[in-house]
Amino acid sequence: MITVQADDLVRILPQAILAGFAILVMVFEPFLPAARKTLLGWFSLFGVVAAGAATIRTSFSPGLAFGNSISADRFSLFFICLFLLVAALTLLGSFHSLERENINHGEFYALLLMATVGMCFMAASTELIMIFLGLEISSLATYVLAGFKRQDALSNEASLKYFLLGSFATAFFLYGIAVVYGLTGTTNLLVLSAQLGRSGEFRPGAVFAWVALLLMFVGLAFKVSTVPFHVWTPDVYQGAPAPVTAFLSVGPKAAAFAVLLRIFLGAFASAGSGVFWVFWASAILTMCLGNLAALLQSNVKRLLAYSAIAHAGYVLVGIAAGRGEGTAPVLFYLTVYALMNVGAFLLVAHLAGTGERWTRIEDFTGLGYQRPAVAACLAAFMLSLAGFPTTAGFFAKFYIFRAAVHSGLIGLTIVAVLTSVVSVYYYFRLIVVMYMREGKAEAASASLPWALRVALAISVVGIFYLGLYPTDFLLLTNLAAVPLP
Amino acid sequence: MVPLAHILALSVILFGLGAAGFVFRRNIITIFMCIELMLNAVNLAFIGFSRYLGNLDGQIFAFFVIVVAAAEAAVGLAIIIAVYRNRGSLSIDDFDSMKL
Amino acid sequence: MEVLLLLILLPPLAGAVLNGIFGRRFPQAVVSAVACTAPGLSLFFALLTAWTFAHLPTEPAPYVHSYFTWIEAGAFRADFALYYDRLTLVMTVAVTLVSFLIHLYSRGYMEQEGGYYRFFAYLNLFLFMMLTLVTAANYPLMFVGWEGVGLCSYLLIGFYFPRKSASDAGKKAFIVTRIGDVGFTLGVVLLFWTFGSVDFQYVFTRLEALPPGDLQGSLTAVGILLFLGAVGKSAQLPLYVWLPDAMEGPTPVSALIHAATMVTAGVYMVARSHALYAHAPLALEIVAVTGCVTAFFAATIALAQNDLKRLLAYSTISQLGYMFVGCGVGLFSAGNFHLMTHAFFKSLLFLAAGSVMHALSGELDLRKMGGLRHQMRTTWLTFLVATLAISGVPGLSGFFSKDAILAGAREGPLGDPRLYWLATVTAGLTAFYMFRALFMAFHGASRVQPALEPHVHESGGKMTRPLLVLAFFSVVAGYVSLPKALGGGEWFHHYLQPVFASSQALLSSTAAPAAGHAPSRLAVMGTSVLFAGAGFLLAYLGYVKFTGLPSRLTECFRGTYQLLVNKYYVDEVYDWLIVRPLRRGSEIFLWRIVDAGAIDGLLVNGSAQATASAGNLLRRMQSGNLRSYATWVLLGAVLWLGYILLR
Amino acid sequence: MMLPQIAFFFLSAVTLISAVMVITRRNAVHSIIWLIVTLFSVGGIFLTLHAEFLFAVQVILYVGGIMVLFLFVVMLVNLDVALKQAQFNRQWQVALVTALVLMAELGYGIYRGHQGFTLAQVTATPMSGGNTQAVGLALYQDYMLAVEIASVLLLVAMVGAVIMAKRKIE
Repeated sequence: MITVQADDLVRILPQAILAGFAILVMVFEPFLPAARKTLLGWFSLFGVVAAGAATIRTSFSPGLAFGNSISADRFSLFFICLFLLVAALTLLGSFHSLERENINHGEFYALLLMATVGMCFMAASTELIMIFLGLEISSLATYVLAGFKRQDALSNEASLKYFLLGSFATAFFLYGIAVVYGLTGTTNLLVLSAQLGRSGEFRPGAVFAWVALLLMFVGLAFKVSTVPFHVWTPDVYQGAPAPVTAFLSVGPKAAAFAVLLRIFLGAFASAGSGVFWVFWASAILTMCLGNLAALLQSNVKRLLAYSAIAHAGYVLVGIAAGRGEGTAPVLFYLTVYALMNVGAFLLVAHLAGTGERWTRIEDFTGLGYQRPAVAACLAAFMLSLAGFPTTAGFFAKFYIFRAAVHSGLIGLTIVAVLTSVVSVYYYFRLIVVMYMREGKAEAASASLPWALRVALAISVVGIFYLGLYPTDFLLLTNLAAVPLP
Repeated sequence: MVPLAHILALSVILFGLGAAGFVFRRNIITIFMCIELMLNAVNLAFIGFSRYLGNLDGQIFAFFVIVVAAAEAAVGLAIIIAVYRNRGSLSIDDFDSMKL
Repeated sequence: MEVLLLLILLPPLAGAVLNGIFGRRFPQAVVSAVACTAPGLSLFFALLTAWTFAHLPTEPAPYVHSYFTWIEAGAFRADFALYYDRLTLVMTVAVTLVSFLIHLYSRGYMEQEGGYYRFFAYLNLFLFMMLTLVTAANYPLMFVGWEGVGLCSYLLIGFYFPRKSASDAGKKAFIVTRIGDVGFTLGVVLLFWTFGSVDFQYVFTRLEALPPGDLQGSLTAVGILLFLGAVGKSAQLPLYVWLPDAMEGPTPVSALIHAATMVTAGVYMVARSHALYAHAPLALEIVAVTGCVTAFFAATIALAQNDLKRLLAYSTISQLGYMFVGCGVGLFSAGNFHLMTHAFFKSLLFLAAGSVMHALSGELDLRKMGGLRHQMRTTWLTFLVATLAISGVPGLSGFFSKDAILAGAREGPLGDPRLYWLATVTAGLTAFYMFRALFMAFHGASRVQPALEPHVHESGGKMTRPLLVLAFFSVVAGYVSLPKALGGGEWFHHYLQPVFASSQALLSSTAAPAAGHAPSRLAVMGTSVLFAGAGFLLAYLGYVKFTGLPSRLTECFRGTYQLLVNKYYVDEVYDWLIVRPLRRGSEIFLWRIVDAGAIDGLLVNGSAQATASAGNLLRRMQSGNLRSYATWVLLGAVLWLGYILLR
Repeated sequence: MMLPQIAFFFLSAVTLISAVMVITRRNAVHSIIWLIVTLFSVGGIFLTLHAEFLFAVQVILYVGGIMVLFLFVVMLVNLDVALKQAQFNRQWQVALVTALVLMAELGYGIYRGHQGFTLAQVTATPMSGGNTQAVGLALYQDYMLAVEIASVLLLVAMVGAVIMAKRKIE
C-alpha cells in the first residue's frame, strides 16, 4: 500500500505541470478565434518554461516516488530538461509554419505537450509498465502530429505508416516485458537489478531472458530507428510537417535512448554481455546504411532523415562502449544532436515555403548570397552534423569514439570514423550548393519570423558553446550518468 | 492445472499468427486487427505468468495493455478514416508515394 | 608575454569578424585598410614578442602559457594554451611577414574582382588559423588550426565558385586532405594512449627522458600516422593531387596558402614533433624517402607543364619534398631554413605570376607569352631573382637553404647517398623548368595574342612594391645561415640548435654511422651548382638559342613527354582506381550481391521488380510499401533472436 | 483429464482456428467476426486462469468497445473494391516463413528456458474477496500513478482521434 507524500508529488511535478497545461490548452482552444491560435502556442511555451522551473525544484528533492516506480534522479532530470528544450525549440519554430500551412490548431500544442509528458515518464520511470505507458503516450501523440496536415496525402501516409509499424514494434516490446515479468515476477527495474546483482547472471534458463531483452530491444530500436528497424524513418520524416519532423527526429528518439540506457546499461548491465554484439552489429549496420543512403538523396528532409539514422548509429557505439565509459558521451551526444537537428529541420521547414514545396537540394542553390545569415545558420548545422571541429558535433563524436576506444572497440571505432568521413560528403553538398553555385534559391522566401530566430539563435549558440567550451557540460553529463540503477 | 508451457505455446503461436497476418494482409483494417491479435498473445502470457507466480501484477499489466489497445484503436481508426477520405482506398499497396 | 602572444593571434580574427559581418557595407578602402592592418599588427606583435622572448631569463627554454581549460574529459585534458620557443618565433615572424606583404599585394590584385570583403575576411581568418597552428601548445589545438586553415583554403580555392572547376577543386582539396586528417587524428589518439597526454611540453619532456628504443613500436606508429596528416596537408605523394587543382583560386591565395604557409604546416608539424621522431627513426626514414621521391617526381612533371601556375604548384610540391628530406635525415633546422626561404621566393614567384596574369587578362599558358620583359620590367626582374633563388644560384637564399639540405642528406644522422643524389638531380631539374618558365614568359619573341597585345602593361605600385620587398628577402634571407665552409657562422642553425639538440644527439647516437666518407661541404655545393648550371644551360639552349629544339625533342620522346604532360596520369588512375570503384562499388555490392542475391531470390518473386534497371538494396528496402517495411522489422527481430538463441 | 484442461484445450483450439480465420478471410467484416470469436475464447482462457476481472474487461471493453469501433469503421468505408482484389501480396510465403521462424525461436526459447521461471505454489483462489476486489485494490493503491498516466493516454487518444477524424476543423 502506497501512501502519497508531498515529495512524491514534487518528483513528478514537471510532468504534472505539462499535462495540466495541455489540458488548459484544450480548454481555451474553443474560445479563441482561428487567427489567434498562436496565443495557445505561447501559452504552451510558458507551460514548458514552468515545467523547467519545476524541474529545478524537483532537483532539490531527488529520490524515488510512488512506490519506487518513479525515480527523480539526475539521469531522469537531465533527460527531462532535454525534452523540455526540444519542446520549447519546436514550439518556437512551429508558430509561423503552422500558420503558413493553415493547420494552426490548439490541438497541435496540446499534443506536443502530451508527447513531452510521455517522454518524461519514459525517462523517469523505473517500472517497465509505466515506461510502456509513457512510450504509448508519446507515440500516439506523434502518430497524430505526423498526420496533422490532414489534407496532405504525404502527411496522411506518413501518419499511417508510422502508426501501423509503431504498433507492430510496440507489440514486441510488450512481449519482452511479459517475459521479464514471467522470469522474475517483477517489472520494476530497481528490483530487477537488485535480483540480478546478487547472482550477476540470470538463473539457468538464461536463454529466455536474452529473448526478453531482445524483444524489448526491438521495440526500442524501432523508436531510435536502427537498421533494420529504421525503414519507416525516411518516409515519416519526409511526409510529416517539418516542425513535427524536428520534434520527431529528436524527442522520442532521445526518450527511447534513455530507456535503452536504463534497461541495458542500468538494470541489466551485468547480464548484458549477450546483447553486446547486437548493439555492436546494429551500430555498424546503422552507421553504414544511414550514411550511404544519405549520399543518394535529393530531398533535404529525406537526407536529414538518413542522417538522423546514421546519428543513431553513433549513439549505439556509445552504448556498446558500456556503462562506465559510454553513458556520459551518449548524453552529451543526444543533447548536441537535439540542438543541431532541431535547428536544421526548423530552418528547412521555414525555407521550404508554403506547402513545403522547396525541399530539393537544388532549391537551396545560391542561398548563401541571397540570405547570408540564414545560409550561415544552415551551414553551421551541417558542419556540426558532419562533426567539424569547433562545433559541438565534433566533440560529441569525439567523446563517443574515445569511449569506444577505451572499451577496446577498435574495429567499431574505425567503422564509425570512416562512415563519418563519408557523411562529410553529403552534408557539404548542401553547403556547396548554397555557396558555390550561382542561382536564384527557390527556397529564399519570406524573412525569418522572430520566434524562429530565437530558436535558431539558441541552437547555433549552443552548438558553438559546446564546440568551443564543452568542459562544463561534460561534467554535467558525467554527473547525470552516475545514478543509473 | 494446465502447464504453463501450454499457455505460453498458445501465446507464441497467436503472436506469430498476428505477425504473419500483419506482413501479408493487404487491407489496412485487417492489418490493424493483426496487432490486436498480437496484443492478445501478450495478455495471455501476462495472465499465465500471473497465475503461476501467484502474483496479481500480471493481471494489472494485462489491464493496461487493454487500455492501450483501446487508445490505439481510437487513434488508429481515426487515422484510417482520414487516409480513406484522402485516397479512397484502404489497400496498403496504394500507399507508396515516398520511397528510396 | 602571455598578452603579447595572444595579441599576435587576435588582430586577424578581429579583421575577419569585422570584414565578414560589416564588410558588405564598407567601402573597398575601409575593407582593405582593416584587412591589411590586421597582419601588420600581427607582424608588429610577433616582432615584439620575439624581442621580449629573447630577454626572458629562461630563454631558450620554451615559454608555455595556458589561458583556460578547453576540453576536460576524465584523463583527457587539453587547454587553450600557447607554446613559444625559437621555432615558433621563426614561424610567426615568417608567416606574418609574408602574409602582410601578400595582403598588401591583394589590395591591387583583387580590386576588380567581386566579393572583395569576403576575400579579405577569409584571408584574415586563414592567418588567424595558421597562427593558431604554429603557436598551439597541444595537438588538439594544433588540429583546430590545422582544420581551420584547411577550411579557409577550401573556401578560397572555391572563391570563383561559379566556375565549376573551382568548386570541384575546392571539394577535391577538402576530401583529399581529409584522408590525411584521419591519419593525424588517429596519431593523436594513439599518442594519448601512449602517454596519457597530448600536451607538447609534457609529451616532449617524457620523450626526452625516455631511453632510446623504448616504446619504439607505438612511437613509430604515431610518427607514421602524423606524417600521413602532413602528407595530405603538404601535398606529398600520394596525396599531392589537390594542390595543382587548387590553383583555381585567386593568385594571392596560391601564394599565401598554397606556397608560403599552409602547405608548410606539415613540415612544421614534423619539426615540432622532433622529439617523437627522434625515437622513431623508421618513421623519419619514411619521411625522408617520401619527401625525396616526391621532390623528384613533381619536378619531372613540372618539366612539361605549360600552365604557369600549375608549373609553380608542382614546383611547390617538389620544394616541400626537399623540406621533408631535411627533416627526415634528422636536420630539422635545415628543413625549417628551407621552409623560410621558400616562403619568400615562392610567394614572390606566385605574385609575379599574378602580375603577369593581370597584364594578360588572366592568360596562364606559357606558350602564349614571351618577350614580356620589355613591358613589365619590375615583374621580370623580381621573377628573375626568384628563379635564381629557387634554382640555387650561389649568393641567393635558395642556394644556402637547399645546400644545407643536400649536405644533410649526405652527412645528416640518417643521411644516405641515394637520397643525396636524387635530391641533387632534382636540383638540376628545378633549374631547368624554372628557367624554361622564365624564358618562355619573358624572353624571346612575343606570342601574346594580338587582341591582348596593346593591354600588356606593368602592374600598379600596389602590386609591384610587395614584389620588390619579397625580392629583397629572397636574396638576403639566406645569409642568416651562411655555411661554415664559406666562412659563415650558420647562425640560423645554431639559433634553432637548443630546440632540436636533444633529438639530433639521440639520432646521431642511434643511427648507424654513414658508410664511406662524406664529401666536403664545398664539394656538395660545387655539385649542386654544376647541376643547376646544367639545367640553366639546357633551358637557355632550348628556349632562347635554338627554339626549335624542344619540339623536335618532344617528337623523339613522344611517350615520355605525353606521360609528363599528363602528370603520369595520376588523376586518371585515382579516378579509375578509387573514385569510380567507390561509386560503382556501392551499386554493385548493394545491388548485385546483397540485393539481387539475397533479397530478390528470397523475398520477392523477382519477375515484376527485377526489371527495375538500377534498383539497389536501398530501393528495395525503401520501397515505400508498408508490407515490405514490416517484413524488414520482422526479419530484424527474427535475425537478432536467432543470433541470441544460437550463441 | 480434468475439466480445466479440457476447457483450456477446447478454448485454445477455438482461439487458434479463429485467429487463422482472421488473417485469411477475404472480407474484412468476416475477419472482425472471427476476431471477436478469438477474443471471446482468449477471455475464456483468462477465466480458467482465475482472472475473472480481466475476463470481464476483455468482454466489455475489447469485444464491446474496440471491436464495435472496428465494425463501425468498416461499415463507414467502402470496401467493395478491395473485395475484388487479391488479399495477399506476393510476399506471403516469405511472411509466413518468417513468422514461423519467429514462433519457432520463441518456442525454442521457452523450451530451453522453462526451468528459469520462478514459479510459486499455485493456489486456487489467490485472495479473499475475489479477484476483482484484489485487482481493484492493486490498481488504485499500488498502481495509482500508472492509472493516472493511463488517463493521460486516453486523453491523448481522444484528442488525436477527434482531430484526425473530424470532417473539417473550424
